[in-house]
Amino acid sequence: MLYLILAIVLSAILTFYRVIKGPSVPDRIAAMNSIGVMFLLVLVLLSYYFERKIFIDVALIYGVFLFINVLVMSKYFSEPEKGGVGD
Amino acid sequence: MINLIFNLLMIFLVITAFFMVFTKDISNSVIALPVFGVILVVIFVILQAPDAAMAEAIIAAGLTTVFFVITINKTEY
Amino acid sequence: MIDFIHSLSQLLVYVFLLTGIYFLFSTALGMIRFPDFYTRLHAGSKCLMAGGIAVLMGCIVLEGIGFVSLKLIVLILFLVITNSIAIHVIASFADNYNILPKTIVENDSDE
Amino acid sequence: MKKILLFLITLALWFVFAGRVTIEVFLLGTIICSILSLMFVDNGFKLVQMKYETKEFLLKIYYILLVIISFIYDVFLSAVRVSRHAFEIKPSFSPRTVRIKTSLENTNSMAMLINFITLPQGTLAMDFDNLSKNYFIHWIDVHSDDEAEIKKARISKHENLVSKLFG
Repeated sequence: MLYLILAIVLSAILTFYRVIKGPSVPDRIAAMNSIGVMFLLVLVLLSYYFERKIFIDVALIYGVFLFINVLVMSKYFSEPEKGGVGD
Repeated sequence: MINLIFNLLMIFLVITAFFMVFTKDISNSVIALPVFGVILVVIFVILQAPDAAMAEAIIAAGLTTVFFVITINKTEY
Repeated sequence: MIDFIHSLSQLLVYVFLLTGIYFLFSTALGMIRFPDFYTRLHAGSKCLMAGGIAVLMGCIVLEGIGFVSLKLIVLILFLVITNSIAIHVIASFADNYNILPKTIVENDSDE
Repeated sequence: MKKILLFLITLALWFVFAGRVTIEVFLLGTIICSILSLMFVDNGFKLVQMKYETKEFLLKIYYILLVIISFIYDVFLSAVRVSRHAFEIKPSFSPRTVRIKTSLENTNSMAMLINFITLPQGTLAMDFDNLSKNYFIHWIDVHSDDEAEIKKARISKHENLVSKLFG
């Protein structure tokens, strides 16, 4: 089980290269979404390693807030010339 | 084996924090904030503290990022 | 007979988890190597969702029948509905942000 | 009828999230779920447009299971095709953007079709024009015009399935 967690963490570190060197803002948002889902799977697998079933609730709560993050980021990061979109 | 994963996550946390401080544009710094939050959640889970992990998932990945994004949109940067 | 079923389910768990690891690693490799934004988004949506569904189904087979597997089924349904909406919102935002595809071939055939 | 159905659904979700069945969980869940079902009985069913009989309702559940199973199968089939490009020495693509006109009337089914296009079969819905009902779709792996016609027929097959579900 631990080798699987190690492989997922290594792939998340490789994906973080796209956050550092992304040419534009939507590249970075897509890479952030991928890293979030990968660590959500790590939380589910850690629940089976420690044999405590309460850790799945942490994964559920994190999934809700990752969705809210992506929606708010792609709504409010507009072009700099357009100015504020408003609320 | 669990110590190796723990040390790897610690190094990843330091890399994320340095990227957030030393980047040029301010929106890149805000995008890297949820990644910082989720690594901290996994570290809390490995240290056997699920209630602190839930609070961290709500605060760092949910509330703070939304406040920063709306504040950047309202002001001229 | 009961030993055979147990070993078969154990084999199924290994197949699901290794498939999930293959798709997640190809996601990370495709994020780095692909040349364009929209092709990068293909790698970030489809391989990621296939890897996630495979890992969670492996956990369901490992668990058996109980409340925890019901919670994981709810997590699969939530992830499928949520992530497709998120990818479509990112693509629409990039279209407003004036990012053009690299080789654009307009094929206007409306019927 | 609607109140009892909504109450049972929320109570089942409450038991799944609680994780165990005892008498305290049942009493607290009854109070909370009755308040929720009284609050959302008007707004919740306006989204789904619930106007069917019970026999048609069981048929709808069968169609929903069919849609989910074909969805998951299509995601795996497409992910193999994309991940084969990631391990090549020099990745080569031939993407193109295509405009497709839809014939669906209902708003919910159009939003459902967008989510259904985005994940499987190598497509990615970029934008949606609300007046003329056109989708802008970004495709990967299309080499000639004949192949484009075959894939366009596959989209219309999914469109029939969605229109059968929502009417």
